[in-house]
This record gives sequence, structure tokens and C-alpha cells, in this order.
Amino acid sequence: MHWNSVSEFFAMGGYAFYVWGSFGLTAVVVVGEVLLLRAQRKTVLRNLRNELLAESNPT
Amino acid sequence: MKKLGLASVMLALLRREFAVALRQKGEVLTPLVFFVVIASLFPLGVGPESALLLRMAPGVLWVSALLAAMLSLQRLFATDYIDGSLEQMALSGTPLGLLVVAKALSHFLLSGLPLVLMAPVLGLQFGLDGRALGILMLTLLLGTPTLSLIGSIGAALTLGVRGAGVLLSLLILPLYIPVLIFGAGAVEADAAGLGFGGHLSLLAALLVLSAFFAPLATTTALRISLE
Amino acid sequence: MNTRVIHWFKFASPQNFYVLAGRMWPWFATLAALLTAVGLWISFFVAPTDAQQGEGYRIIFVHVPTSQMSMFIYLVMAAWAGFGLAFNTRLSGMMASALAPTGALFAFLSLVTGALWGKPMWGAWWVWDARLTSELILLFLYLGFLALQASIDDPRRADKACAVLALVGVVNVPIIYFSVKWWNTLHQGASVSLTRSPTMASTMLWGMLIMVVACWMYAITIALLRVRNIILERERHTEWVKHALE
Amino acid sequence: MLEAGRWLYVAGANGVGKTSLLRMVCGLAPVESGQILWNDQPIQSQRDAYRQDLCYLGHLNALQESMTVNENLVFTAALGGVAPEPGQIDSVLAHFGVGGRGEQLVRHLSQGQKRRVALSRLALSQARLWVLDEPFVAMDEAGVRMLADLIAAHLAKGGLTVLTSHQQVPIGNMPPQMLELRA
Repeated sequence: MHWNSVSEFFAMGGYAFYVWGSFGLTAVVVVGEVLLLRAQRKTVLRNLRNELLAESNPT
Repeated sequence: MKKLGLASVMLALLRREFAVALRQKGEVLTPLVFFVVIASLFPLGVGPESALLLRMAPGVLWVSALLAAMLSLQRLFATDYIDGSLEQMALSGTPLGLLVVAKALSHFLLSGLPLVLMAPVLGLQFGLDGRALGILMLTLLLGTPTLSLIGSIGAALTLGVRGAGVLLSLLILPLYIPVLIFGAGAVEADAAGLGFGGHLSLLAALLVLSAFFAPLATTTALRISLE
Repeated sequence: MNTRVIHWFKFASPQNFYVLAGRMWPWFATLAALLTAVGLWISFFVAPTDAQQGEGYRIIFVHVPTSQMSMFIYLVMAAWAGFGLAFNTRLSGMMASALAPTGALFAFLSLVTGALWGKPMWGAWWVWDARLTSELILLFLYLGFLALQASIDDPRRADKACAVLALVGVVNVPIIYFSVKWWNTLHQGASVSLTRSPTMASTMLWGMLIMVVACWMYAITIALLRVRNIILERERHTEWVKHALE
Repeated sequence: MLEAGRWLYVAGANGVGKTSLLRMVCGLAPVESGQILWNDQPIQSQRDAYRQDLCYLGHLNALQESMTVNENLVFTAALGGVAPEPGQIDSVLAHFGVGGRGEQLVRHLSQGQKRRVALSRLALSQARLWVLDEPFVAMDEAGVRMLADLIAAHLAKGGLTVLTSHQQVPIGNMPPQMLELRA
């Protein structure tokens, strides 16, 4: 372990913006993609259910 | 009735393309004018300093040529697709690949070759000397058929699709990068005393490669578009 | 022989694959999470500080995996596409379109992390280096694929057209790479080797490898999840989807 | 199964897939289930050889608007691998009631005239199998009778015809094979 303190860890030897920027952006994109897929699945399922309902009760 | 060989069928298609082009001169001339306008805009954008213009000239002319090719490619199959001629070509006993080659050839003759002939005039605007102009024309002569061949794939893929024009550029321009690099690089390499033979042979290699693969891809794409 | 063929094609039916993907994705997701945790631990706490680049080099732990994933996903996508064209299986096109957005995202991440690394190391956000330029072109190819997919209404036709495009792209990628490289050496531009010299500490290498595998698992998870959505959407008029909902 | 000298009449309501069926017969559209055989071979394995035997006439006239009638017909004949004899096109055009229009640009013709020019392709074609999508539509009575005679002559020479049509049209004295499509 080569970090003496938490603040040193977050400072990344002066490269904080670049290092945390890279990792942070990647994390945001990854989480975003997962959330997007979940939302997409929900919409697809909802549309399917609506279609099914519309078919079973023709009014 | 007389039987025709495959070469005569290709010739008949070429003759047809020329007849159409002759009656719709605007469609042939517009990309050419576009080429001239785009190339003339650059000096206005970067300033008239002759050393800078001289260095930029091959790149600018090549990029303008790519964009002009895009413009004419949109119509390569579009009218035939709309009026049903393309269906007839796909259903004829002649291999569709040969017809595609003839189409690409007609595109080169009607839009690539005029660019080659026009380039030296624009090159003079940028202060290129005779040797550089010669090399530039040579690269365009070897490169524009490749543009037609690769472009035909994009034209076939975007048939009857929403926003076909922009989409075509997005699909095809990245594929043009090698041609652009070797085409524009030749003049510069010669100026740097490196000789341009290598560039020309690479352009020729690209041409051979695309002449072999592009009709295959275009034929597949056309059949998909006609389904 | 014959029975084997049938066995493999059984999973090529969207219905079976939907179930299979549903069973498989949690495993890949778990692996991805575990490997990411280990990889991050190594990246930040085990791998030593680089002698020349200080702590800034730690960006390679995201940059290298994302850029190699972006290239590999394109290959896999083209392989699915070619398979789909050759055997006319519906699933192949769906897999290709499930992979494309993730590949594009990886290409995007690779470019941004490359820029974030380049700024402190070379003093510029962007350098026309052969690799960065090729990566940019790869992103364009992905965007073309996605745009073509989006503008054709009939999904079957979209799949086939995109398959042709992906195959054309995959033939072109090496040509583009070598031409950009040639262009780069001719112009004596900044050619910076992104992968470090053999002096790289073995813990760095391990960290990178683990992150690469983590990205793999993530990409597989995402592709499975997305293909499930695509299958539901496209097969919505079939009986089995209606059953699955009830 | 359609034998030489017979014709298949594809009937069915609008939107039931008659055109799609004809496009499958031509090999333009993929066949979802089943197979289409020509000379006992699947058409997918014959490709150009099958297409040489085929003449398809769809909803579209397949005429290039900025070319003359003659140029168009010479070109479509060339696609089929033949060059018409001098005078042949003129007599065919005259037969179809558009005589003397050979040198006119297609865009200057009326819709009905364009359709007749498109139909005259049949007379210039060497194909054995004619696939016709609604050939009688927008034709006057004389035109319908003439086209029916043309098809009858084609059948008499051992040709085959597959066609769709709204109205029942007798072709010579040959009874059709019927195919009724239902949704």
C-alpha cells in the first residue's frame, strides 16, 4: 500500500482530474447503459402488455 | 433476334447511362460545380498565403473530390430503384455483378473523370507547378474509380431509406480514408523527395481490391434492398 | 453429425435463446462485478507508481481495456453478421445489433480516456497518432452501422443491410489502420506508444488483464440483456411471447 | 406444379400477398416456407440460368423517363441478352397501339401509353416463364383482348404464365390453374 493518506489517494499525484475523470466517466457510462437497458425492457414489456390487453378485450 | 455477349450487355448499360446523363446535364454538372466551389472556399477560409495554400492543395482537392463523389453517388441506383428498372436488372439473365461494374464504370466516366480533368485548373489556383499537377491528376485517375466502386456499396445500402443522402456520407466517407491518404500523400511525398511510386502502386492495389470485393458487396446489398 | 447440427441450431431460435440468455446473464454480471472489483483494487492499491508518468499512468487500466474491447466487439459483430448472411438465421442479426451500441460506447470511452491521458503526458488533448486516429474512424464505422440500422424500418432488411456494412467495414479496418500508420510516419507526427515498455511491472500487467476480462464479461452481459429486449420487441406477435408475459 | 403451355391464375383479396407471392416466384423476395422449383431444381440454386427464362412485369413500368421508347426497349432486350432486329420494335409498338412513338421520350407519354410500352417488352422477350402482376389493370377492352391473345400465343409455344388480376379474363381457350390466396 503506497498511499499515506486518503487525501493523497484522491490527489493521485497531481493527476486527480485526469485519473478520476477517466474512471468516473467510464463508471457513468457503464451505469448509464445498464439503467437504459432496464428502462428499455420496462417499456417493451409495458407495450406488449398493452397490446395483449387490447387484443383480449376488443371493444 | 441476335444473341448478345456479356460485354455487349455491359456496353448497352453504359450507353444508357450516357444517354440519360446527356439529357439531364444538370445531374452531371452540379457535382462538378460543387467540386470547384468547395475547393475555392478553402483559400477564403485560411487566407491567401501561398506557402500554406501550396501545402494544403493536394489535401483540399482530394477532400473536395470525395465530397463531390458523394453528391453524384446518391443517384447511382436511386432512379432505377424508383421506376423499377433496377428490378429488371436484378431479374435479367445477366449477372448482376457485371451490371454493377458497368454502373460504377459509368459513374467514374461521368463524375470521376471530369474531376480529374478539372483538378489542374484548381491546382493552378493553389500555385501547384506542372509536376505536382501531373502527379495529382495521376492519383485522381487511379483513385476516383475506387471511390465509385466503394461508393456503389453505400448507394445500394441506402436505397429507399430515410435521409439516404446524409446516411450515405456517414457510411462511405470513413471507407474512403485510405484513398484520401495515398492520393493526397503522393504530391507531398514527391515534394519531399521520397518519390510517388509507392503511393501510386498502393492506390492501384486499392483499386484492384475494391474492383474485386465491392461489386460482390453491392450486389448483395441491392438484392437486400429489392426484397 | 446431423443430430449435432440440430442441437446447435436449437439455440439459434430466438425463443430458446431468450430463455438461455435470461439464465446466463446473471453469471456473467457477477463475474464482471467481481473482476472489476479485483481489477480496481490492483489498479489503485497494488500496482506501483510509474517512474516516469507518476500516478497519471493509472488511466491505462480503463483506456487499454476499452480500446481493445471496441475493436474486438466490431470483429465479433461482423462475425455474427457474416453468419447471419450465410445461414439466414434471425438471431445473428439481433446479436450484431445488440453488440453495436456497446462497441460504440467503448470506442467513445477509449477516445475520451485517451485524451485525458494525453493531456498531461503529451500536453495536448488530441494528437493525430495512428492509434487514436484509427479509433476515431472505428467510432465513425460504429455510428454508420447504428444510423443504417435506425433508418430502415423493416428489421429483417435492416439486419441484412447492416451485415453487409459490417463485413465491408471489417475488411476495411486493417487497410485503414495501415494507411493511417503510413500517413503518420510520413508526416513525422507525434507517434506515442500507448502500451508501455517491457519494464512495466507485472502487477500493472495483471491489473490490466483483469480489467480486460472484466470488460469482456460486462460486454457479454450487456449484449445478452439487450438481445433479450430486441427478441421481445421483434417477436411480439408470436405465441410464446404472449405466454411468457402471462 | 405448372406445366408447359399452362397458366396460373393467382386470385385473392387486396393485401393478401399476391404481389409478394409473385416476387417470391421471381426470386426477389425470400421464401418463408416451402420451395419454388424450376425444371425440378430450386430457383435459388439456378440464379442467372433461371432468370434467363423469366420475364417479370410488376406494378412499375421500369421505363427510364428521360430516354426514348426505342432506347428503353433496346436496353431491356439487351438485359435479356438479345438485340432486336431492325423494324421489330416498330411493329411490336404498332401492335400494342403505340406505333410511331419510338422516338418519343417516355416522360412525354400518358400513363396508358407507358403501360403499353412496358407490355411490349413481353413480345420482345425470349423468356419461357412470364410473371405478370395485374397486367390488365388500366387497359381498355381492346388492350385486354390483345394482351390475352399475346399470352395465349405464348402458351401455345410452350410458354408458362403466372398472373394476378382483379377481373377474370379468358386466355385463349385454355382454362387456368387457380390459386386462391386467403388471409
